[in-house]
Amino acid sequence: MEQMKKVKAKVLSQTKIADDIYDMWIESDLAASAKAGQFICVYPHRESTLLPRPISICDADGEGNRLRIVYRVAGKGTEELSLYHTGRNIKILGNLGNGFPLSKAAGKRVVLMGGGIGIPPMLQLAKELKREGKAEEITVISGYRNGQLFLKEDMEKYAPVHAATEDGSAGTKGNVLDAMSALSIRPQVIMACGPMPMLRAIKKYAEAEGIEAYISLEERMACGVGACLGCVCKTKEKDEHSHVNNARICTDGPVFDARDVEI
Amino acid sequence: MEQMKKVKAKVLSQTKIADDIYDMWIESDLAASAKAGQFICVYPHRESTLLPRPISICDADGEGNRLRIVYRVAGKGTEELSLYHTGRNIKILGNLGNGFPLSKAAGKRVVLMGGGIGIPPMLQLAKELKREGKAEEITVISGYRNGQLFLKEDMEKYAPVHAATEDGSAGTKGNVLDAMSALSIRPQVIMACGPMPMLRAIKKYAEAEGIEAYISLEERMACGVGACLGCVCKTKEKDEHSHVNNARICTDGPVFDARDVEI
Amino acid sequence: MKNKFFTRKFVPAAQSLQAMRKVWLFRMNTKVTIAGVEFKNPVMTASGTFGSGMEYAQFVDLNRLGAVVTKGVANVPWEGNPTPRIAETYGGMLNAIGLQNPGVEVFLQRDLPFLKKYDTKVIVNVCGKTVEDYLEVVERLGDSGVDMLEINVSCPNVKEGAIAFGQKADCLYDITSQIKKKAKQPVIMKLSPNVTDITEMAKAAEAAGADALSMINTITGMKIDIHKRAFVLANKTGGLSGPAIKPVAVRMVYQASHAVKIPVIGMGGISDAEDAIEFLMAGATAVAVGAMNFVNPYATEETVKGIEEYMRKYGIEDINSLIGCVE
Amino acid sequence: MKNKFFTRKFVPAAQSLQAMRKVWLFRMNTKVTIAGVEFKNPVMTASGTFGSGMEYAQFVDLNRLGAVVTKGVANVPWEGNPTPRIAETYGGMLNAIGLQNPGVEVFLQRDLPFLKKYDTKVIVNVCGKTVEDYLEVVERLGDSGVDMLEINVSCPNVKEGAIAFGQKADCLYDITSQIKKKAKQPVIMKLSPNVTDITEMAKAAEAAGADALSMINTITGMKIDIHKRAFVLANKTGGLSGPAIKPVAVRMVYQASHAVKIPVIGMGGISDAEDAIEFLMAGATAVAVGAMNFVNPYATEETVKGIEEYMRKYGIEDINSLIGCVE
Ligand SMILES: Cc1cc2nc3c(=O)[nH]c(=O)nc-3n(C[C@H](O)[C@H](O)[C@H](O)COP(=O)(O)OP(=O)(O)OC[C@H]3O[C@@H](n4cnc5c(N)ncnc54)[C@H](O)[C@@H]3O)c2cc1C
Ligand SMILES: Cc1cc2nc3c(=O)[nH]c(=O)nc-3n(C[C@H](O)[C@H](O)[C@H](O)COP(=O)(O)OP(=O)(O)OC[C@H]3O[C@@H](n4cnc5c(N)ncnc54)[C@H](O)[C@@H]3O)c2cc1C
Ligand SMILES: Cc1cc2nc3c(=O)[nH]c(=O)nc-3n(C[C@H](O)[C@H](O)[C@H](O)COP(=O)(O)O)c2cc1C
Ligand SMILES: Cc1cc2nc3c(=O)[nH]c(=O)nc-3n(C[C@H](O)[C@H](O)[C@H](O)COP(=O)(O)O)c2cc1C
Ligand code: FES
Ligand code: FES
Repeated sequence: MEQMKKVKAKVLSQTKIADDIYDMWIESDLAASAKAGQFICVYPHRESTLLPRPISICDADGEGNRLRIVYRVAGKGTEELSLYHTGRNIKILGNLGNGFPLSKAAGKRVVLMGGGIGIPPMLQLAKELKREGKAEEITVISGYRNGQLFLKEDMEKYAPVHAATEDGSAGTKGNVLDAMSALSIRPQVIMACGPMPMLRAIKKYAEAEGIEAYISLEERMACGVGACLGCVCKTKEKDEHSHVNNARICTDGPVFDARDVEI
Repeated sequence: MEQMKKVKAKVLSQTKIADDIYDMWIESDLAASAKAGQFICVYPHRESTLLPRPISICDADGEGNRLRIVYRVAGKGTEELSLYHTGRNIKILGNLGNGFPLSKAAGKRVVLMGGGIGIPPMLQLAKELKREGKAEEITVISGYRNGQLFLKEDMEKYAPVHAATEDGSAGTKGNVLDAMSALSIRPQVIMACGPMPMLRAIKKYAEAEGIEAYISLEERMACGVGACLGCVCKTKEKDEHSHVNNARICTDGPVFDARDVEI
Repeated sequence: MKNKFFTRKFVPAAQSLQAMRKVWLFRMNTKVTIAGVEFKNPVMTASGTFGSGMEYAQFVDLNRLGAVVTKGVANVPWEGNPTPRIAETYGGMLNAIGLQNPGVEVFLQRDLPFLKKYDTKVIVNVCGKTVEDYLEVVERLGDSGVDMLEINVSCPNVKEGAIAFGQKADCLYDITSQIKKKAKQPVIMKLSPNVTDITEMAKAAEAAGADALSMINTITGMKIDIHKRAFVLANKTGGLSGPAIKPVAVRMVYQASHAVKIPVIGMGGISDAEDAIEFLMAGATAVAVGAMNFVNPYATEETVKGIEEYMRKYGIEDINSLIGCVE
Repeated sequence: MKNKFFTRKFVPAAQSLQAMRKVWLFRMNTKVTIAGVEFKNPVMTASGTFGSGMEYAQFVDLNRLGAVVTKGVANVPWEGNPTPRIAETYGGMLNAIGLQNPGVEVFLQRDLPFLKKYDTKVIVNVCGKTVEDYLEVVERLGDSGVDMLEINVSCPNVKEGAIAFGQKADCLYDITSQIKKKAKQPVIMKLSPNVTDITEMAKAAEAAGADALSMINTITGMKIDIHKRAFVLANKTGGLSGPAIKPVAVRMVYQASHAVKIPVIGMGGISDAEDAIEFLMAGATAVAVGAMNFVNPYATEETVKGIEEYMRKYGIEDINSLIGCVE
């Protein structure tokens, strides 16, 4: 396993790209080894909020030492983050977690599904799958609340992107699965990140269709490195590390084979 | 009593004027009513340090809406303060406390004694006494650790200033009382601010000589407005407000007639 | 002054405009009742953090508060502890005031008339070293126009023993029933968090006839200055308060309010309306703002306003529907 | 690796230059001894916050630590509580892990061999639901090469009763003496802060033969999400830890270490060397860094270094002279 580290990093830019959604580029040499589906932890400066905030890697430019995160302002920590200006030093821990298993896409029609703030990791994933060039076909389906289709253009550099919107203001009205059936897309592999109800529906769909699905889970974290056992998810079989039916999302995940977890 | 208020203010400038000692000008309309010996409370922004920090008014430019404080970095709060740059918004509460009784100087030879970080209020006091023009003679004696004679020049605009230094590197070697006797100055009234041993010595001297002394006391504060009873000093007689032998430094002081307090 | 939203009588014609309706015509009740005493809203001041009310009257409109709870009042003036009495800790503070107070006579002559000028309830926090001390104050306040009594059996900063009343269920039962016999006003017993089982204490107070409970008083703590190699407080230990203790306070309010039928007044680290609502949801019928007054002198009034905003935002018509709503 | 300053043998000629002398030639002892076990320095990891040591070995050199204290180990694997298990509070955090652990067999086969590669002491935190559970683990660890046992009778997050052992003096006495009968290693009893009188518990453990005490475990707390109207933790309550609780922990360490003769290991909100030294001065013989590992993965090693710097700065030759020096 590659060495994790807590490093000083620098904010290169910060842009608001939709309601409450911010796009930040960070200077850090973690970019060189960052993989789609991995995440970093950002440590707030406010002293009342001590715990690191896990945020997925949205884009990594290894040569330029640049990492990108896209996040929604959800509370105090992300609010603080949204106020950082260019040049601000921040502390981050990375690269954390396993990332998506690119090899599973080889020779397959793969659909990437991102829902809401689960969309960002799909950009890096599309980029890596495209770069690998082993998937037979890559399609992205992104679920948005409304017509603010953040990151859609970025992802289109690597694969066709279909949008689903809750309010029907763009793409298919409904969720990502609605869009998939409306578009009659029948993937052999799904890779997804998004809210729990979406992931549950994908797991159910994949099981019904007998296809593979790799889903990225979220849970409240304290350490981010596998030490506190705060971030577990239920597993179908006994987990190899914990010897109970719990896996740590931060180190054993965040990406799991949908069949292996009980969500 | 004039209304106190917690107000947003702005840092106009910040200069380091001696080892660990900073000189800050603040934009605030509190300047118009600020009196020598009064203080403001500065609220730290760091969320681990909640309590306001009491700092004496060193200089007040009522027309320019400018207040000046001079402080020593003593811990987390003052360290934070020392990092503020020009333009920074801060929250302050003022003007607090009673201030020095200028009227007591009328027709008298008055000596102002400042020791270390008790020097700053002497500047505003010298200025006000000079402006009133009622004192027969005003002399300042400032006690420093070493030859870094901060605020000496500023005070010389209003009165002759003699320095005492602990290491003998400037003025009289010794403390403010050593300097006074070396210079054969015999005041009728002393007004003083400084460390407790200095104030104790002044109280003793004044009592022995049968002269008046007004001393500004310090104590750890929580509210700054007389509500918490954290900041009391022992009084000789029962205090009118507390009905015990305790007066609140923040509201009944910080300046007391030396005869009235047990220090 | 009554709660301005609740008493709004006239309903203008703009009723159909949803937004305006939401903001302007929304009728809300912020009144809560404890032991027959009605408070215009559930926001009080925590004893000892608001002086006699006078000190903060220059910052907040006392008329806007549910009640002003006074600093502890004893039968005779108390000197309190030596200084330093205050220490700062991470997200909180320690105090060891030692219940300095001018005694009940001064309270009646000076502080009460001041408070009675305002349209808010007055709750007197009563302290003592012996049961007799408490009873003397309680009797003296009998015909005073004070609305309620809060009995502080939990101050950790007084050596003479008051805390034992708050840490042993049988002592608490005993003092509560004796006070109830003499008291003309409803009695709130203020419980100490420095106990193994808060429900045991809550039940003892209830069984002895207490009309309400308030909690938490401060948690005993200590700070050492490692450079001076000395305790920061002259008293060595002090009571911890402020945001740091809020989770402990919420837990105890939850536990106690589910263990007894009498109302609970919650406090401990409340800074704003969000915190206050958290206590209400945990089961508190009213709340008090303490140490955060020192950090923000406007905290009490802002909490009142913030609760109203929350109610408007979520369309909550009666604040009583929030009390204990999370189970 | 031994403490580099203590073992420095050669004294260069520059001795006369005061500054260099102070920095380079200063011989300091950071060793402390608890129940006959010598620790190279007093800095340990708090149980449950450092995984099995492996997770943080990539950040800190375990050889630099006085001891690694493991997550609670039971006789069989435990599932722990449902999620969410973590909530953030002002200057602290709540956890309700519920002692998930893979059981003593996995510990012996996987985690212990890893830890034994390092030159540090290994203390195993033992948990159980019944006295028999505890005894099973204690016996199983008998010949394992583990240096000490820390008995967790104070976890507030397990419903089945373990906490009762830590909240009732007679239960604590009983379990301690039973464990002492079976244990081959010295026994540390880890006390709960959720008690009325920590000295009563400390004395009960001492009387039953405990070799040392550690404190504090987490303080029971609760957090409610007022927008979702729900508890943040699935378990409703959780244990509060972090800087917020430090004053309470320092006070209890002071009280307990002055009430008993056996050594006390102090913890609760330690972030750095200053905090660690505060606990030593209050009476702790060693200290542990807990939740702050999550905030700064380098916290343990930085604490070791910071203590050395403090000792150099003040010319303290033996760390033992700091222990309990503030009275
Ligand atoms: C592996 C992983 C990847 C993530 N990637 C992204 C991303 O790319 N973009 C994005 O916007 N968000 C992402 N999240 C969610 C993000 O971590 C939370 O929104 C964020 O921590 C909220 O912090 P806050 O201080 O703003 O909110 P607060 O509510 O103030 O946070 C309080 C505490 O709860 C935790 N918390 C709150 N919500 C969540 C949550 N949904 N998941 C985990 N912890 C939470 C916080 O970390 C903090 O400890 C990710 C979460 C995980 C676990
Ligand atoms: C009326 C008054 C006027 C003052 N005027 C000045 C001044 O003009 N210039 C100046 O440099 N200092 C002045 N001081 C002292 C100044 O308030 C403290 O040095 C400062 O509060 C230290 O805060 P800190 O966070 O840096 O230190 P910390 O040690 O981190 O503070 C911790 C807590 O202790 C309190 N505290 C620490 N030292 C003192 C102290 N000596 N007096 C009161 N409270 C203390 C702090 O306010 C804070 O609540 C004055 C104090 C008082 C009471
Ligand atoms: C400076 C100070 C003085 C206090 N004095 C009293 C008192 O006289 N009587 C009492 O019952 N509680 C007293 N308390 C406790 C508070 O009323 C309150 O219960 C406690 O501080 C917790 O609330 P908080 O965290 O909001 O401050 C005092 C607290 C502080 C900080
Ligand atoms: C996530 C987490 C898990 C913990 N697990 C255990 C445990 O298994 N056994 C135990 O005795 N204490 C456990 N504790 C308590 C800590 O060891 C420590 O006593 C407490 O957190 C106070 O120290 P701190 O404030 O430095 O964290 C745990 C604490 C945390 C935060
Ligand atoms: S966050 Fe600590 S184990 Fe995953
Ligand atoms: S600081 Fe509160 S009374 Fe003076």
